Amino acid sequence: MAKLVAGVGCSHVPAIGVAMDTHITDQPYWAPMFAGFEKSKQWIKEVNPDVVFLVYNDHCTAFDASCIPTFALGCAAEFQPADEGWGPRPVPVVKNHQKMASHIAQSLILDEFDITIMNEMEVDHGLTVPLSLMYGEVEAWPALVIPLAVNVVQYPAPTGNRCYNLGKAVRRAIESFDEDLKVVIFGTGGMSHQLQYKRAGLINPEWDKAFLDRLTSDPVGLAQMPHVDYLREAGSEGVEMVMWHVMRGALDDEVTEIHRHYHVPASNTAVGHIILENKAA
Amino acid sequence: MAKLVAGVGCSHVPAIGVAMDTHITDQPYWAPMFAGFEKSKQWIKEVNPDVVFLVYNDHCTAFDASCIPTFALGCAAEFQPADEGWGPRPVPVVKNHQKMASHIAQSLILDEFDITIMNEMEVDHGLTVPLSLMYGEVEAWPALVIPLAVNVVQYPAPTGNRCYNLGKAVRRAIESFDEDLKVVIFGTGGMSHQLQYKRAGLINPEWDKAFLDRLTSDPVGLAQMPHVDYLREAGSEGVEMVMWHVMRGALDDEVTEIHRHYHVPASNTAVGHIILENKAA
Amino acid sequence: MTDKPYEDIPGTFVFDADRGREGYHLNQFCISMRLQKNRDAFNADEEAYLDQYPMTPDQREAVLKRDWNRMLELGGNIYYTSKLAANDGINFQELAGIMTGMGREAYRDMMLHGGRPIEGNRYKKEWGED
Amino acid sequence: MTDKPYEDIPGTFVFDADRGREGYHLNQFCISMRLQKNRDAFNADEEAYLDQYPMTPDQREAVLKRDWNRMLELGGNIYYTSKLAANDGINFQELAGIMTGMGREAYRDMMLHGGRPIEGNRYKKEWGED
Ligand SMILES: [Fe+3]
Ligand SMILES: [Fe+3]
Repeated sequence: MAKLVAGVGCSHVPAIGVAMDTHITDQPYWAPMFAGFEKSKQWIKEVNPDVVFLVYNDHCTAFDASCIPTFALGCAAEFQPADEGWGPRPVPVVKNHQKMASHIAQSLILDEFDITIMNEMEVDHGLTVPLSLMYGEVEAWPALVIPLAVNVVQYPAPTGNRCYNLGKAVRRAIESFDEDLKVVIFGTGGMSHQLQYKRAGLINPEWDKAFLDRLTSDPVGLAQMPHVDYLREAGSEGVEMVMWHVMRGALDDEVTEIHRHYHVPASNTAVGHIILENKAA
Repeated sequence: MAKLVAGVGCSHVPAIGVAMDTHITDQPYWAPMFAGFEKSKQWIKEVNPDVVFLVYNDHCTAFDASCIPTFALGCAAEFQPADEGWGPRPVPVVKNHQKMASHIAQSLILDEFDITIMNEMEVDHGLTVPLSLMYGEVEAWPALVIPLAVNVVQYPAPTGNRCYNLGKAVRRAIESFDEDLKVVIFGTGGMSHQLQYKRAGLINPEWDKAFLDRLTSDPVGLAQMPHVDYLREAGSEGVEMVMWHVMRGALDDEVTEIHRHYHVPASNTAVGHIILENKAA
Repeated sequence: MTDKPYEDIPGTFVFDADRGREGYHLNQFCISMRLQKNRDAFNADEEAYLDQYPMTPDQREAVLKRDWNRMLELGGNIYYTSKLAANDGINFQELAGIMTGMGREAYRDMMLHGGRPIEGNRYKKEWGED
Repeated sequence: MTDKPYEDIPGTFVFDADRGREGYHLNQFCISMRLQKNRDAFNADEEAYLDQYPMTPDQREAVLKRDWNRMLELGGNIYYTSKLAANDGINFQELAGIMTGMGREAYRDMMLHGGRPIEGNRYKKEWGED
């Protein structure tokens, strides 16, 4: 049977992708940000998951305003990196484990999560930047990737509690799939950032650190936080953090924090990163 | 505040639309089928709802295989009748109560239903045939219509239980909308029918009648029926009946059956129809 | 593995994700028939139009021969294939007449007499299938 | 009525359904900029390209003048407007420099020094707005 062994929380700032793609990661502005992922790259090389279940949000790229799914599960054979206005990122195509994705889709719907199945989808920086941060520059992604796109652009995003429970359902779905596969789940987005209007540039490191702390120690309580707290305290785009609850919900109640990194700034954003392992793993 | 007063269950066979649009409803084949809707047309004229919340399924018309939402709520200003391969039906454009639809969308998502918001959508016979049956031939639909499209084409549809609970959440959403509006909810599709392959033409009147009986008397128990029972007993397309649970869930626990009609055949299908009123209404 | 409690129903394809994957391009071709401009292009040159859809040779042949059951066996779904049928002037009831092998009149007559009964039609074993 | 607990946050538009309705065609125009062929057409003749999108005169003027804050005030969302900005060679950080009125250098400098603090930036009343 497939086994979910660990979770990764990770920002997905587009400028990080640009820095990697234009080879300026050793500039003073970027070096400390990337330094915090050295251990992560080692870690994922050692864990070497067969499949990454990657929770992210589309930034009005694959989905325009005509159709806004709350949870969209990628079931296509592969996903091309999208042109977000400045040309597609020069990164490998993302390949799915299509049978596992279908299995998860069926399991989630029967578990009463009302997902949208996507049989064609391009993927934007929200998905490719975390892969780049964890795997570096590669010819092909070392893992198959099952994408779950969450609406966090049009209010309301799903609640933290719903995301947390979705994580539990994703775990059940993965671990009822009858192939011996090692799976790691990514929750992406955040941390505090506001990209728009007169309050742009908001950063709240105390809030971010408390979020990272409680992710390990008090995930159920943390998932009860109302949207307005994210919007007010972590910036209008900080509400992306709800996606980390899916990752956390998929893990054991008790987890070990393997690694943490926090850096300000990357463009407009506080970069946050955490690796959590199931104790049993 | 808006008030939900009644529910209508109704088949949505495309041939019924064709019969109305080609003016052959008084032919012997069709006359008994349409006769059962005479009382319904009177009833809805008297109730005269401001808004119809219409639960239906798209039949691979607005949604192709690339994107399959479990629940898609129509939030556009209006919905054009779609060309399903034989030209669009010559019926009025369907107008939305757009602010109410947005309110319902927000309320449902915060209530942890993972709906997809549709800001552009054409509507097929699944939506227009029940309107035609209830309102007859009209210059403009007498009510605004909020459409909810449910996936019942690709297995698995949402469970009956999920649909029933969605109905309860729709009721809460409607009745927290701050305009004095009278709302009727339609659940459509069914009854027993199989359109495909060697078992096409299956009709199970005992099952259909039991379903209609339990809809009034035992809605919670009825909603627990697994998909395979619909597929086996009511035909592969009979699984559309899960949509009636949304309608029933939105009503009071105790309802009065105002009218019922059952007729075989319309094309490949058993036509079923029921009108249920909240006792308090 | 993925639970499929419906596989013992006779004469029926339940359109699940496995079938959806298999029939994807066939179904996407069929749904394109819902627009007049596509119907016109297909009717003018079927082979050229089908070149846009990377279906398998078997699927393509089933389309060209209008082998309606074969399309379902190869992952088609009735709501898609019915759009190709509509292009050919075949409605849902006529299509069922073809798929059941009964022919239009006998099928219509069966429906007028209450349809196919559920007795004997619940399980494959009742049809002498496994 | 629909609950909006976020309306007291200063300098911020929360993109809810009401804003989405207002900005629909503006945002659909902006997302069209993610494809090169559309960027080419827009850059060749902005007025003609915009005729395809039935936005309000104010929205159209905001686009033509690249009044980034006005676009947001009129229902735009940053993930859409950033695609128009990308077409103009403006990235997210430069756009924030413009929207805050700080200018590129001062904004970049603020970010390098830890960003805009949360203290004093939680409530409209802290900004002297009600
Ligand atoms: Fe993001
Ligand atoms: Fe139907």
